[in-house]
Amino acid sequence: MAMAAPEIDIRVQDAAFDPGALLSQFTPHAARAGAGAVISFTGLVRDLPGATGGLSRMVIEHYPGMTEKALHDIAQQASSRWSLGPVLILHRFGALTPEQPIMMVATASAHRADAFLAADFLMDYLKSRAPFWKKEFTADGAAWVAAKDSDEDALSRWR
Amino acid sequence: MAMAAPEIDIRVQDAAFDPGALLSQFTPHAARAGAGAVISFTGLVRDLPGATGGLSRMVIEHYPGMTEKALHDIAQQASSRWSLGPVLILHRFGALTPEQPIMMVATASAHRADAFLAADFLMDYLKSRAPFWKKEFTADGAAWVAAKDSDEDALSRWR
Amino acid sequence: MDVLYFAWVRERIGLPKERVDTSAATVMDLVRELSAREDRYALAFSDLSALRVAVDQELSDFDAPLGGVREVAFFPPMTGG
Amino acid sequence: MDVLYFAWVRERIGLPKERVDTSAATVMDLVRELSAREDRYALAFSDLSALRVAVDQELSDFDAPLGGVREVAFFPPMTGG
Repeated sequence: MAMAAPEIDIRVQDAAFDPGALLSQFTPHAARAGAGAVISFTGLVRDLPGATGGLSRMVIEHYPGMTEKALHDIAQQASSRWSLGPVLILHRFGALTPEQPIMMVATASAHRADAFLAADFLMDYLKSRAPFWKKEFTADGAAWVAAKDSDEDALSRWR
Repeated sequence: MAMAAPEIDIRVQDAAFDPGALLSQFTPHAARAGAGAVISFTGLVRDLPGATGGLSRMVIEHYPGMTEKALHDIAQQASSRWSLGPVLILHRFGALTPEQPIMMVATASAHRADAFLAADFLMDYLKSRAPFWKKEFTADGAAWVAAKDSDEDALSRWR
Repeated sequence: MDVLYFAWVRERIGLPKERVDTSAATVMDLVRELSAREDRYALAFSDLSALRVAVDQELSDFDAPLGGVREVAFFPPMTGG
Repeated sequence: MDVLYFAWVRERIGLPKERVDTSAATVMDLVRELSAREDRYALAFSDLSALRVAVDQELSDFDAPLGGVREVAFFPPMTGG
């Protein structure tokens, strides 16, 4: 099917958000573009049960200017690889507490495979190519989250 | 991580629904169970641009009693294959119009791969194993949607 | 036992459900018995590869035994999702 | 040019951004120049395999040329998502 030109919605914000409220806006929009399938992925702050008193907060640093460009570029790449409707990427920065949503991607396509693959691709690229850094605070101190080799390796799936 | 025992929420209804409202309820629930990743898949009624006047409506028939059992069984299978938090499956029956949500699945897990695979698995099994039948109405007449061989073939991925 | 029909099987046979008194040993025997009744049954069951069967609300096969079974349903391949 | 530091690179060097007047031809030349200044720079740049660099807000390499460049940023591998 011919879907409408993909519309890319990139949001980088410190405010908390409700993934459901975004999905409520995204879905009719995707439907009007001819989508038969909508995927959302939401990342949540997980507690650290091993740390004394657990995770007190997470602080996310980012690179204003580059962040928006990198996310837009990743979304554009997804739209050129698959036949997509609208694409949404939202990522928070600043202070977060356990169980809060960190980020969300939403994709839409005529048939489900495209939206699934695109959401998976967006997550893989976002993890290793968008300039965000997480720092975890516990009663024991603070530590920057280390990148995993597996995150970089995941990109080879898409080459 | 040890996630709480998965909780399976199966809904078969003729009422319209807002996928975002369900995601708003599901996400905090998944977060409390220790999830770091939440996936939602929503299926939408697509118009039939080839038909005179397009699709006027879709009617979904189902097999009350068996439907709920089949969906519960599919969700249980997913929960036993992957480490999941709560699982939601909602499927409508009755009359629907283009662009309306038909069904939704939501999955949650500590890390994203489990929730992604489980959502994909649920969709494949739901398509070929849950007793729903779609009939499309246009100005040209009405026709039952034919199952695709590819839907049955898709199940072989999971064996 | 109760015999249920869905989608175009229901439309061809002309009813959603009926009570059938039968001593059929298997689903296949029941199909032969129903097909012998009237053309609309024979037509609905003419291509079994286009049909699926559930026995007591579980997907099953045409050679499944019917001893103790309360409900059999015939329908085309499913198209949900 | 503006040189920016993020995450633990920012913490080690002790500032998020500075203006650097340099004739460095490549990112690597700039790294050597900064490392020669003070220990905190040398420490931050001691293991380049643990660092990433962006040139004018695009991910780049340590051998990238700096002609006409307005902004260079150093940071650890990213951990978003």
